[in-house]
Amino acid sequence: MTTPLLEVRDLRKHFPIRGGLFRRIVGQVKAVDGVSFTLAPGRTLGLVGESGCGKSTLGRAILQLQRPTSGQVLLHGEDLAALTPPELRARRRQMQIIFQDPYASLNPRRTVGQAIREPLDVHRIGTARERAKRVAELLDVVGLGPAVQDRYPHEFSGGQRQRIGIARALALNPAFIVADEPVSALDVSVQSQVLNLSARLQREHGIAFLFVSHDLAVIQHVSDDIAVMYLGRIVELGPGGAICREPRHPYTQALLSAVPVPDPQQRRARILLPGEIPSPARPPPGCPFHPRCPLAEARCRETVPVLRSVAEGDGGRQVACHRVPTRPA
Amino acid sequence: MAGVADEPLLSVRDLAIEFDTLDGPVRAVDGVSFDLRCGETVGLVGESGCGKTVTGLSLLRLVPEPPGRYAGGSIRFGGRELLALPEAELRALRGRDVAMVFQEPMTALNPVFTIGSQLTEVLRRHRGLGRREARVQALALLERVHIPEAARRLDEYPHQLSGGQRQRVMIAMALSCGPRLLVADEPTTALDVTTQAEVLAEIRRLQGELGMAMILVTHDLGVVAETCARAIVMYCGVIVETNATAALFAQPRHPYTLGLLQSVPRVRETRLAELPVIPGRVPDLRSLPPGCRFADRCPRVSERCRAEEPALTPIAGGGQVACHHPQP
Amino acid sequence: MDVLQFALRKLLAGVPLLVGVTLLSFTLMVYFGPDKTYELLGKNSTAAQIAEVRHELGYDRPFFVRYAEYLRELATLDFGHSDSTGAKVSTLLARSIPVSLALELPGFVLGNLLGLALALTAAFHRGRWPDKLIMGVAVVGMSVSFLIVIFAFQIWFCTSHGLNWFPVRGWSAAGPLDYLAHIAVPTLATVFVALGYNTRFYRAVIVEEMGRDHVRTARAFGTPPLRLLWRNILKNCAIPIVTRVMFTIPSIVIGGALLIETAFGIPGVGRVTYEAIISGDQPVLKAVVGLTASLFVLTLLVTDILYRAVDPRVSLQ
Amino acid sequence: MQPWHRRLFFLRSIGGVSLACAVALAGGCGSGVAEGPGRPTLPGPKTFHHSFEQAPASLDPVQATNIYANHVVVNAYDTLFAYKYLARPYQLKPNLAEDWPEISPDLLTYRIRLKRGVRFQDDPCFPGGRGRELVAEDFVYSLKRQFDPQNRPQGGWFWQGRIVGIDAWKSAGSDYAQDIPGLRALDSHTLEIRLTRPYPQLLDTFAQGYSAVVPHEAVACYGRELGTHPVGSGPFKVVAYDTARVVFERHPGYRQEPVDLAAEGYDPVKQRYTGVERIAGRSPPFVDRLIIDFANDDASRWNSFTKGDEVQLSALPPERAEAVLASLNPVRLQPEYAEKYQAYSGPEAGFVFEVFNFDFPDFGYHPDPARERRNKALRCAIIKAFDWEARNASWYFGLATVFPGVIVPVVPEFDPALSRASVTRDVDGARRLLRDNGWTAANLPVLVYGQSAGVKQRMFYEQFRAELKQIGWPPEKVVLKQFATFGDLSRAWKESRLPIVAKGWGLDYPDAENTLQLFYGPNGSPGSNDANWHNVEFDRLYEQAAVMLPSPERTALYRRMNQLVIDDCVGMTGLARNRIYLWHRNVVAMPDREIVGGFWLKYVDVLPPGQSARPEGLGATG
Amino acid sequence: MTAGMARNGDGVAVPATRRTSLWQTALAKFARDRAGLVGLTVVALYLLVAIGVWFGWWATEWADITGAKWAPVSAQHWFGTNIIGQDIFQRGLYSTATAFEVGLVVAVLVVVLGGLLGATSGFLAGSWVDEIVLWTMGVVDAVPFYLMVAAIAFALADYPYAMHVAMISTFWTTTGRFVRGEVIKLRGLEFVEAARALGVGQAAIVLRHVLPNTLHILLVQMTLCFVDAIKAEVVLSFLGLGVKDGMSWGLMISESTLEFLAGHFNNLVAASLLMFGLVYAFNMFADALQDALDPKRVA
Repeated sequence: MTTPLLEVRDLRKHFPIRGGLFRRIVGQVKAVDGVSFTLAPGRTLGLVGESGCGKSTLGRAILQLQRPTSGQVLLHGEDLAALTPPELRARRRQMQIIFQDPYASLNPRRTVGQAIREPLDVHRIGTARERAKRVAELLDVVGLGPAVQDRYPHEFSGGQRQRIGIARALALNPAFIVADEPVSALDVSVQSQVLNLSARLQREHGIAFLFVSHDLAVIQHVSDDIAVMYLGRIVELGPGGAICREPRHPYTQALLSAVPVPDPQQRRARILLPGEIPSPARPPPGCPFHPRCPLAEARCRETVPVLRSVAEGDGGRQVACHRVPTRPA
Repeated sequence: MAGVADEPLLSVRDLAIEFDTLDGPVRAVDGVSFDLRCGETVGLVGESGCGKTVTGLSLLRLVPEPPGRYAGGSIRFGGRELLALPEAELRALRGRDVAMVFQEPMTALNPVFTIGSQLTEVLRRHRGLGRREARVQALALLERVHIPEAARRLDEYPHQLSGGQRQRVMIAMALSCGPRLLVADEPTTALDVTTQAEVLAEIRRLQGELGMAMILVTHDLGVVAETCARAIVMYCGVIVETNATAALFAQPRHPYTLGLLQSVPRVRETRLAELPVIPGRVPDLRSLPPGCRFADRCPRVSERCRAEEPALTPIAGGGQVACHHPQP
Repeated sequence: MDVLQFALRKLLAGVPLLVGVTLLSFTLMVYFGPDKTYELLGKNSTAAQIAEVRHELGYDRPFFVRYAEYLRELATLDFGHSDSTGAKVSTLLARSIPVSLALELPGFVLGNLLGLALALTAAFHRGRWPDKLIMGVAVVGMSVSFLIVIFAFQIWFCTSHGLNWFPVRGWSAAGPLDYLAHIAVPTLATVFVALGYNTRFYRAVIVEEMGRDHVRTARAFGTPPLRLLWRNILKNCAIPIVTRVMFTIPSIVIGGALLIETAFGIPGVGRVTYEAIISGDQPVLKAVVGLTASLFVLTLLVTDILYRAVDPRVSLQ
Repeated sequence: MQPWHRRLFFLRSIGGVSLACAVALAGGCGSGVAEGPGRPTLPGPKTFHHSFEQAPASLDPVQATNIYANHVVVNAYDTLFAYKYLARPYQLKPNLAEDWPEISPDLLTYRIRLKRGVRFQDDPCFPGGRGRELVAEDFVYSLKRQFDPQNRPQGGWFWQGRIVGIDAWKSAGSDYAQDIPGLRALDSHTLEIRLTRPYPQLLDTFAQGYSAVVPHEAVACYGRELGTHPVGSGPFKVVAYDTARVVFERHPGYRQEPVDLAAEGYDPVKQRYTGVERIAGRSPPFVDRLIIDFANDDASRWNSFTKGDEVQLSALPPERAEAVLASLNPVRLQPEYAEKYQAYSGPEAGFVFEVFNFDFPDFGYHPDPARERRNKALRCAIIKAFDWEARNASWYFGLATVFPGVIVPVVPEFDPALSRASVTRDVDGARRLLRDNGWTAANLPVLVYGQSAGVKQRMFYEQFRAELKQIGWPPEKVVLKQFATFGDLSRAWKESRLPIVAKGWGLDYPDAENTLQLFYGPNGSPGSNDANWHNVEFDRLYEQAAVMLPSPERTALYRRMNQLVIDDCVGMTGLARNRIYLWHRNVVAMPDREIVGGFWLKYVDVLPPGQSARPEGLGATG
Repeated sequence: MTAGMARNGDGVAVPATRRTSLWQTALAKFARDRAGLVGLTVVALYLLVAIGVWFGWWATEWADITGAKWAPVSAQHWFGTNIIGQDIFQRGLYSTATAFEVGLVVAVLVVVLGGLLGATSGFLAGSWVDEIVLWTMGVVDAVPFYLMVAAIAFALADYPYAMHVAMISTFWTTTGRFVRGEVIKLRGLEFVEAARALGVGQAAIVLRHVLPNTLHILLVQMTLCFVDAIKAEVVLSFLGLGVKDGMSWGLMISESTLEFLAGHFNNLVAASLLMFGLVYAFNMFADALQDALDPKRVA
């Protein structure tokens, strides 16, 4: 593998819980609890998990929109978590984010053109004329056409707004984009349009994506690699195809089996998980998945399994499960 | 069971529902007709704004009036015309004969009353049970929908339950009076995938056990494929295609159905470079094109499509399609 | 235990508020407030007498000494004697607070109940003529100055220029009829003005609640309208309603209704306070302001606890 | 001084205080009066119900600063002397004093003997709850209280510097154990007072509420609350008091002193219609209960008076004068009112006036004599512009008396023949004066018109501004400055910060000296000379007259002083209001509120409803 | 596929109808509200009256004694005269200008103060700055309104704008709380996060992204505040704490209390009607504005 564009090392983001007479900190919500991975230029890492698993927090912590509690985020080998705010602002040219809610992610009082030009203005890129040209170009690229730049977001549909969001993220030619559930709020027909657009842009511009979604099918469609998160931790990480073909972690298996398939012919056996996802404020001891795991045994309740490589040499698949056999030495 | 043996349990004919907006009335549902037999499960699918939820609500006459208005058609349930039924009789019917499960279990339950209170309320009203009896029944219901520690849950408030449990409570409430028809409006959309699978399994099981008919309103083709025997596809307030699920998914006849099916990403063996898409966007209900509503986005469009609105016509294989040029 | 701890925490949080209110009111009303000296002087005074009176009143002491004294008085609830009459401040308040309460409660209760009833009518006929009529009248109520209403009603109901039915002024609670006669017009004026605001407020709250999903759910299960109203609308609107009602309490109990009391010559606490301001009766002022602030903090606390009672989602944390 | 100016307009206009019982009193209102033994059984206690426009601040005699306080104080307490019930002009008579004092020839030593057997009202502050006998030492103690700053006394200026040793006593720390050489009880019933210089008004001051006799037990018992809980030896005992009303009951132990109408100055011609002959030979008080409502609002008092008969006596609000009066002089009621009420009109013992503050060089004293002359012209022009008659018409409905100078109509020294030029409007004359002295719209100074915050006061200003505009004074150069509280206004006066002082003055005693002292130089701010006028001749005449007993010579001096004030254009002066009292026909009374105020209440009697006190044979009106 | 509107096969048709900013949408909505338009017209008429007063076109003799005491309604005195013979109609007109002065000054300053403090505390919610602003609001709200106003008016006795200061310092908390709430909501919205992700500085975020989105609240608050100020002025002037110089409806009403007993109500009626007209019209206008600007209803 080449030098990674992005390397995340043991990243943690904890939110304090206050309580008692003097509102002291009585606990921590461990939204992200020791996550490590790398991302190569131009590749897409799909981050999948159910609500509350910390996947969105992870995306924001990587971008330093929420300062991580501990751990490192190395972009081009530079630790973002250690930067001062002005330094960080300068680095933001290289990393961007696309949001989930197409209605909330654009300022309703600013035109589309202003929204897309804003990053250029902030980072003082080009002359006014060049900026205008770039805005037109970007609108063209996302399929809206330059004519719309004087319009306001409320005149656009959800899919169109998501395109505007993409154009804004692309304005600075970032090397890395976090896409936080970018299509979850869209209808199927629009979703596919937006997915195709982002795939095309990624190919054309060689952007690395961290694609966050709860929808395994979408993740599988867009990702080179997939990371499955559960309760703030990555439980399985590896090439997308391999994970979907042959999930190793019991949670991944359950997740995969739960995805409804629009094909009445294909009836699969469901793995139904007992119980509910525990609160991240009170994670169970040992393996966070053990209360619902069909394979759980004594050690699962005591020791937290680490993410480690497993057998078969399938492109560096890693699983955090005691029950998955280790690759032979 | 009331009604002639042959008569369907539910029969919707030319249903039209309008909403008043600042730009004048908008027809959210325009000439929808379908039947439902006892014990049958039908999926009502379509993208947002296609009128599926309004259709679902209209089956209990729950469309808010104003701004909504029933502009025409009929809804016959068990031999009675719902659109002409006095409010008092409707109330007796709601929850007892026709029950509904909503999309957002968090907001659909009254946050200031306990689960038990809300459940017994329905039981006492429709089944005339006493306080104690109702509580026993409520407990049984919760156990039936597999809520762990049901006795404790009875005294808890909705916000103390997880999303999946809340939806189970909703289902328990809906089933409490043994309705003949269950309208489930996106019952699993707000849930996580693993929970969705469980809840769907629960619904399927109970529906089979109780033998009630069910209309499942959803945007998720996968959910329909796994749950329903028959599917109705809506687009822009009209039904474009209806057929047995197996047939519909195996051989969609309407170009919209086909496009929809193709554009859903699925977990495949190999990644596709690009998803097939339906180009363009859903037209604005306030300025519908003449002719077929799908014409602007349709690869098979012809002059006729732009001039003449296709009617829902039977096709070989049992279904119906509203298209001048159906897929072979 | 939970509630107790919560109450303690809230009380603790009220301390800075209390300090703030007392400091602000002390600075404004007492330190920079009206000066009693010149009312206590004889007709033909000398500079020495002025200094003498100021010393007697304690005006010559430093700011913080006086403020500390104030806090001590507040803590012991002993505000001493009025600078004007020499009456005990506690006696003065014990006499006037019940009057204000007896005067204002009927109007307050009636104004809210009627407002709620009208709001419900309007909300249930939303967009149709009863709604339009009620809301139109509500705006009229909101647009008329309280002062004008008081005078108009007074002239109309209480003088020979109008119906001359009720006593024009004064206060008596000697018997139920007497009491009713004295509160009739003030109550009418209060209700008239409050109705506009109350109706609009309640209608907004109710309409918002009526649009919620659980109301639809209840309808889907055949809940009859009255039960719907009670179980799904009113109970769920309780928070804004409780807030509105609770926060009026300190102003009735301590603030009194200055205008009503002045216009109808009713010896309530509003007038006592205002007279204390204009005559510079600082002991009374200090008591009123301090008690109001304390009551406000208490109200905050009780309201928070009530929130919990009316809405289980509100956590005591 | 008269408190008209201190009625903040909101109090005045809307601030009616309760007419009926406050809640706290509710229980005591209709019951609980024990009827004395041997009294004829009546349906209920005989009650006289009176209304009043303002509540007294405090009932402590040392703070009995106005007629409102005095109305209560002189009925709850006793004074050594008092004014005769019916004599007009006012005349003193001994009250607690057994007789007139023995006065030394040099007019410096007074020996006063007190009546024996006078008892304080029963009160828990006394041992056993029973009032003890009033003794001379009580008077000494009471007067000492005026010199003890802790009591916040307001009447000390009457005696300060005049009674030997009294100031020293105060500066030594007001120790009641110490004696004052000039104020001693020679025995239990004899007082000796020694003066530093003759003080002809001394006995008048002993008729004031300020000098009312307070038992030290009450002070010890009630402390500051004495202000709400009087314990005296007067004809009535206060049983309830708040800002809305005071309720008295008869003091059963009040000394028996049959009324001698002649001694009280009865004038059968003018006063027979009141029916006061009915009280001749009987011992006051005649009613069991006395209620005074404090209702700031005219309308409310008038309504209560006319509606039922809960209030039996009230002053006629000027606004109703047109509707109620058939003629003003003499006072005659319209027939429908005459059937029900009796009326009496009397002049105010005091006046309202506006003076320039000579501390302001803009129109007062100036280092440049030429400018000072021009300033005088300015003042005179303003006086000419001022329209007293308009004010009388607007605000007093023509019921007031406009008079020149500062000697008010009610005192014997008043000169009805004095030229009215100084109170007659002369716009042309004013313009001429300004023009002749080089005053133009451009160089006229800005006039700041200070007033308390009241709508009436504000309208005075508007009227004044409009009048000045007519003599060419630019309206923007007449500025209103309203003071939020009377205290603030008073402070501005006392600190000499206001160029024009508009105020009222109520006479303390019927002697022109009481208003002339308002212009005595040494009384400058913070004293009562708000004009800060210093006229050498005036001051000399004042000092000369101050030690003289009433005499034609003194009157002449007074009138010369008066002329000096007029001639120097010191201010716009003056106007004295007339009060018109109305009372129900079954009430026997000759009401008055002037001078001390309230001394007439003990003579009031009430006949059963339906009866008329008016003697047969008199016309319906009168 | 609509001609010329698509590109690349995933091109998107953009609606041809063209409405621009939310403001224009709101304006279009407002223009359809008949009650609101009537209200606005009446307010404009009043404003014209006020402008005429400011420029000295009419009501110039409001302070002069132009007639007899309590002259009846006549061609010369449309509303009669008052107790000292001033023309009530002219005084009523003149008071219109006062009402606008008070209303505008108070409304603008309240919105500025409330907006700034509310936005600051909202944006810094949870910080000590927020705590201090919240504390201040709590303190101000804990003192009953009239008591507070009276206290300020007394403390600033010599200051001609004591009433304005009093109103501003008590009214701002409502706006402040509204803005704070809205800002907290906005702060959590993704476009603000997007701006941060783009590297936009704090100040620019507040100025460009947060404040403009509270403008509709500020505008509505301003109209409500205007009405409140006019109504409060009447009461305060009546209590003697209000307008110091000039004439106002409140002063006219307090003047009228001197006349009730004599049975003259011209001052009361004139001031009441004039004031009611303006306040009612303004309320209708404010209602329509609120509806037009309600983001929930902008669709």
